Amino acid sequence: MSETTANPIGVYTRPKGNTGWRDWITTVDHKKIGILYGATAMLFFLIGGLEALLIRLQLATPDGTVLGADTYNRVYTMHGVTMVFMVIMPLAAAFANYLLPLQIGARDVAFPRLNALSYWVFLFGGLFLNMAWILGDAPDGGWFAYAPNTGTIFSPGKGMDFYALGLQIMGIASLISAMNLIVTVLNMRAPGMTLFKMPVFTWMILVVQFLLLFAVPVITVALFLLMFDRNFGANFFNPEMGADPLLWQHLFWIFGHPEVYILILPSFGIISEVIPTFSRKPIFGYPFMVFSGIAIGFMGWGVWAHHMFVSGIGPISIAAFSVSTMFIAVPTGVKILNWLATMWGGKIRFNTPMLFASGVVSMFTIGGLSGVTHSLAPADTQQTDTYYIVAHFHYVIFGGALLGIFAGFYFWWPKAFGHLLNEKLGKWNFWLMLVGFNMTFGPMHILGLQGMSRRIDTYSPGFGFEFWNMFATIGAFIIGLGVLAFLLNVWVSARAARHAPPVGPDPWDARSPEWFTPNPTPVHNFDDDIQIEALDEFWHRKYGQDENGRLVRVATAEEVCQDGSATDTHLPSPSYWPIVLAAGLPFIGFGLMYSLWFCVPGGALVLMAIYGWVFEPTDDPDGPHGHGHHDDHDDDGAADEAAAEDAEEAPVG
Amino acid sequence: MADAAAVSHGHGTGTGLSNNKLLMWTFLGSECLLFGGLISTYLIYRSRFGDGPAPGDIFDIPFTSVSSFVLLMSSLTMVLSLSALQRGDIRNNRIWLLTTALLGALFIGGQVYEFTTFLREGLGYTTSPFSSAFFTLTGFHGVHVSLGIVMLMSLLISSFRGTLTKERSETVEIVGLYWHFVDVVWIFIFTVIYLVPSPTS
Amino acid sequence: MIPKSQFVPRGRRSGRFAALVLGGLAVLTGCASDAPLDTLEPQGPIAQTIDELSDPVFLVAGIVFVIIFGATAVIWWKFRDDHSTDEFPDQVHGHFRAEIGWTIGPTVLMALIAVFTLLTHFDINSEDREDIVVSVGGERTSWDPEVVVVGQQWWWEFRYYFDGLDDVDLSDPKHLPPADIVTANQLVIPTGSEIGLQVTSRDVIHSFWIPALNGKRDAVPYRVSPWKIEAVTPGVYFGQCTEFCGLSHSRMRMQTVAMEPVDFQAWIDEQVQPASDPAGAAAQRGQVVFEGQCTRCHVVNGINDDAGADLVANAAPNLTHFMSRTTYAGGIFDLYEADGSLSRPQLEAWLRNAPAEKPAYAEGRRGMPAMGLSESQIDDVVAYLTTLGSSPSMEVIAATEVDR
Amino acid sequence: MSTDTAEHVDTHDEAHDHPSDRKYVQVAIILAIVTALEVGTYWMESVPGEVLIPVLMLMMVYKFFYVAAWFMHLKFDSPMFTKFFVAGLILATIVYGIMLTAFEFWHKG
Ligand code: HEA
Ligand code: HEA
Ligand code: HEC
Ligand code: CUA
Ligand SMILES: [Cu+2]
Repeated sequence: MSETTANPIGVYTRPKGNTGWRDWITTVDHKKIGILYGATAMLFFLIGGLEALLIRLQLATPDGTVLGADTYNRVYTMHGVTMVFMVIMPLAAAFANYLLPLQIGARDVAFPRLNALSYWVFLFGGLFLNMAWILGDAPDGGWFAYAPNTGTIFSPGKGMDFYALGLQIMGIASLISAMNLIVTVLNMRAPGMTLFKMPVFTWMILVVQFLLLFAVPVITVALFLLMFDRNFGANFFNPEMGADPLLWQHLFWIFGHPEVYILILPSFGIISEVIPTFSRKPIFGYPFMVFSGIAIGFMGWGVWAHHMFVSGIGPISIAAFSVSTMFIAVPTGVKILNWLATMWGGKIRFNTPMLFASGVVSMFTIGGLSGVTHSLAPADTQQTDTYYIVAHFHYVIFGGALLGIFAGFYFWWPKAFGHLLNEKLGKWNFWLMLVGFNMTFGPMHILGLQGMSRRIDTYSPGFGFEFWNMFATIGAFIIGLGVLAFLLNVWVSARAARHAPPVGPDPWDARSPEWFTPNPTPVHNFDDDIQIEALDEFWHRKYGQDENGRLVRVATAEEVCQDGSATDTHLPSPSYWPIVLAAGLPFIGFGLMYSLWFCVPGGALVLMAIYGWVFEPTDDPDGPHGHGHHDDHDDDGAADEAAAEDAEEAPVG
Repeated sequence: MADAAAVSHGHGTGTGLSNNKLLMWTFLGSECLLFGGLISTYLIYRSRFGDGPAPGDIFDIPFTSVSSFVLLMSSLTMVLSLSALQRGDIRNNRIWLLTTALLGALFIGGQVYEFTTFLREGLGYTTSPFSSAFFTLTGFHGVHVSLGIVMLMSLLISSFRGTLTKERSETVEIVGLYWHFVDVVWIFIFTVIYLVPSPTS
Repeated sequence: MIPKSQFVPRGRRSGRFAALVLGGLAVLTGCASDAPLDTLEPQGPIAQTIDELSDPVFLVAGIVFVIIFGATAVIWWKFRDDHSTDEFPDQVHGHFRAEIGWTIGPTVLMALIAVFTLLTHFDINSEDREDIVVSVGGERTSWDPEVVVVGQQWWWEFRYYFDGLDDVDLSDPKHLPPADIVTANQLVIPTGSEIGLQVTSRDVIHSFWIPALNGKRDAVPYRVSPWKIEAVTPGVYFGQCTEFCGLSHSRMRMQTVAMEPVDFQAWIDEQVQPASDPAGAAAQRGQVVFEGQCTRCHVVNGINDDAGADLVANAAPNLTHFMSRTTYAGGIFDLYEADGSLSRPQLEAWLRNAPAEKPAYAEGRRGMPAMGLSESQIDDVVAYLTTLGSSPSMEVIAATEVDR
Repeated sequence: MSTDTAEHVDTHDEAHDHPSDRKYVQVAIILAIVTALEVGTYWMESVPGEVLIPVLMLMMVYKFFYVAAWFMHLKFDSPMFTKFFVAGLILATIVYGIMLTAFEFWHKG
């Protein structure tokens, strides 16, 4: 049902386009793109984690001298930016890309080339931003970059330019993929799959795409204004000229708060798949799960100023935002309790995915509850900008989003790679991470309430901070061991899989439609369209009721699963142009920072790519670039235009 | 088989809507937030002109009215070009496409003239928060119009190469959506920024 | 010594309890008396009000957590797959009433909390000041006690206008009208009165925070935000700038010195005096150096006026009564030793090369530059500085000590 | 769903409910008239802002949705499109409206 199968042009010849690095850079296959997203994000995770370890080393003892003030400020800024924009978001994108088409029974996303484009744009944006380290000028204004500290007077280096342009580029990626996935979900579902038969994961991803669709332009505005201030002398955030620094804060947090739900909802989606599977029960209260997700998405728009309780906005505004924030606990609580109810009465198998998912339920609750304590504006005047906040958001992000993503890794690894990850190492991975995580961030509650400010490169002895900081640092290294256990696991399992029999189609006795395809998923996904009758279609085909109404197995997974043997499926062809287009953007970025001349090759690349894109023959990447017989094929022509327009407009302005 | 599936299960599953059109509409939904941000920024800053010219001093309402009118009419010609193509009337399609592009160019010309006049009257990009916000907002809109012109010209070229046929009228429709969107944004800007009385110094 | 705390807060244990539950580490908290920034040890009525709101909420959060975690643990244990049967569990799809229940339950709970939150919120944002009678230069005036608090990279300035702020134009923080008293890093207030603060900044955003007395309020350049503070017992209350403000954000601290009203009056009497020419040859030589090199930034009343410094922030600490403070350079150095003598090596190091002592972008006109003084000049300048103002009481000196 | 068949069906449908060129011209004329009215207010200096601004807003909103309904075909196209657009519009209006409120825009003007 992808648009290419709708315009039958060319048969994808497997061996030719499916091996080697050429294939990876030209692929438009949502699964490969998903894997690329995941691998890239994990790489950035190591960088962000290394930065975190440096932070912890510096803070382990009072009057720390590991980094020095200037470096420290850059390190923590890049840590925040990396973890948020280059780790959690793209990891979510990895899962969304890989699984969403599979879960809705589609052959690919609606616009495969745009999908590739969004990955490459993200990659080049991330590389661009990290280039700041090499060029010696990493951003140092904190991840929310409050004006006017980020203006040229107070941040004269290039660091904040990297920040503004890098995030701008990555914003394009998010926006493109949001539009793409929304259309995919709405238009590409398998026959019979109504919206309310979609898996919860798909639902959560859909909500996230809407949040991105509407939130990204807001930070785009903010970043543009910052960029114009810095590079062209505009006065958006220059208070001496009469500007109001709070404008930045509003724009940033109008984006920023929906952003935190962008970070968490994918993970909520993941564990909503994992928990039922390992409890052997359907998700409890599917409609409530879906609607609470939507409700979170909506309410997330009305609470942003809870980040500004002390910034001097009027007391009435504060009161309104304080109250609106509190009620976000309600839909989130519904989710937590529904997960518990799903487990209740089940038969829980504690495989690694389930361990991680259980970790989310309990750890996120801690973070959520501290969030509620921040939402009381008067209380927050004591808490804000202390380590109590740092504790809150690591509990929700690490304990919620990241643990959930690890649950997803273990759960879907066989889907992507055809073998399971090692359970034993998986348990090491989980327990080391869980213990280390609580050791690191648990004490931060105490530190914060004892008055330790965040974003301080050092503290003096005598404030009562010594013990817990050392403790937290030790914890951070234990997390590091957990991460190493994961990496080891990936390697060990891949090696072991070479000699082991294949995992078979259904290692977990799973429920949702992605498991109709064999493991690993063949390039063409489904041999045949699946007809969806119910939520958990896959499971329902395996189980029925006997004459006493008792649940019995009616079919084996092998019978239900497709065997992946179809060979004549029409697939979208690879394309060079997404990577070429994306590669142009960093040059334009450098051009705006250093010399407009750099914009010339950048712009040329972008233009060339757009031209190539529009006139690309769609059958064979290596074939002659003549005009084929399918002149009328321009299925994502409009998309191209939209994308092209973004691509051009964003950095050039 | 996918074709068959698409058609026969059309209503149960997908929306039955064109992917491309849906994509454009999602994009336009997103653009609302972009222009909303710029417009709000302008509104917050319109009275912060410092020692520079104030909006009320400098706006030339009759002039802007004319160029607003031009842009408004370009929406008409845009829709006429689409309707021509849908009838298979390639000739009129081209004529109206060209007219639309020309009207757009006229609007941009007006904006360039407006900007240079303002510059001469002492309102530079860096003069005040008001000036920065004004030029950024209208500049963003101008860039959108310009991109629209590029799209229209591409359509024209495509038409002359014989590839813009009745069957592909959806492409024109989608470019049209973009174009009309840019027009309604201007409808907003024209009223809220120009016509609503602005502060004077 | 000034008693650290006689102000006994209520409901503290519950807050601490919940905090610990949240931290999941119930045993090992340090004793709070060595945590001068502790947010759970209110020392004044405003902080107390906040504490009375947050403590029960910590408790509620703790209870919710225990319930959820307890339930989870029970479920994990009870419903784990022990391979005892092949039976499939009941395929329950949901329970509408239960779900409505746990939608409404938290809603009601939050609504309740919201009520108390709003009450507290409007309470701590209301103005409840009463005039204080002070005498300024021998003249008794009725002072509406408000202090202008100005943040800049990376120290705080406090300005007292005893005629009230009604006619004081605060719109341009870089050119504030001359004040009766200008001091730095230590905000001096009388006990027992609510003191209004007008918080602003000369460069980037900072945040003024004395946890024992009240929550924080950002100092936003070219905006003036009202805030207030009140201490019951005399003492020195510590604070830290909490909005990231660039390089030395971590080294931007401040203190509030609360004094009995009589002592406060004495403090005023001293502060309104301009500096007089020093006695002693070294100090006189020091003054010459000072006037040559330092007055381009620093003000000493009686020598130069509020001219504005050669800095991005346009201001450096007013040094007229430098010795009356116990801490300097953004509250990170102690001016006195524990025995009350001058902490000379640190001060000399500061004058020798300030950026080496406290990171700053001195070349970017932010922070104090290395002045390139010779060692003898440094001795002279120190001699001169020691004539500026008289040292505070031993109580204050002792109470300032943190690290020893 | 851009199968040839689907597209064909689409165009077929459109032929049915798309307005004629005549209708488009009518719409344009109405828009022009409203614009003229709007611009006309510029010379009515005596009208106080409390009256003028709502009237202007009304005319603007009218034009806005008139274009969207006719030229952008929302009137007869799938409601799904309208939903996307209106979602963006409403969200932008509310969110930025609140932001302006926080800046006390409505008092200060
Ligand atoms: C994954 C990201 C994520 C998530 C999901 C959340 C969720 C929440 N956050 Fe958090 N938050 C951040 C990421 C996130 N946050 C980040 C990154 C920051 C700091 C940014 C920065 O300054 O750098 C921040 C900062 C932050 C602040 C500002 C603090 C400050 O700087 O002063 C506030 C204030 O209200 C807040 C509140 C909340 C609330 C109320 C929720 C709620 O959604 C939580 C709801 C969940 C629960 C409440 C638990 C489960 C519920 C039940 C079991 C039901 C029963 C419970 C009750 C009835 C109470 N957050
Ligand atoms: C979004 C997700 C996210 C994640 C996952 C993390 C993960 C971690 N963070 Fe977080 N953090 C943020 C988001 C995140 N953070 C944000 C947004 C801020 C605010 C920034 C700001 O104020 O602007 C912040 C700020 C922040 C601070 C406060 C800094 C300050 O205010 O001064 C601290 C301090 O301890 C900290 C610590 C950690 C630690 C120890 C981890 C650990 O969990 C990290 C675990 C990972 C590893 C340990 C890596 C393991 C890798 C290896 C062991 C391999 C070694 C390397 C190679 C081979 C290359 N973070
Ligand atoms: C270019 C401006 C500049 C010059 C010149 C300058 N200073 Fe400073 N001085 C500062 C600034 C800024 C601070 C605050 C630094 C901080 O706390 O981060 C400061 C702080 C001080 C302090 C600590 C004050 C307090 O209460 O925190 C002393 C003492 C001092 N300077 C003495 C001197 C002397 C003596 C000279 C001349 C030899 C001098 N300064 C020259 C800018 C200057
Ligand atoms: Cu000043 Cu942080
Ligand atoms: Cu938030």
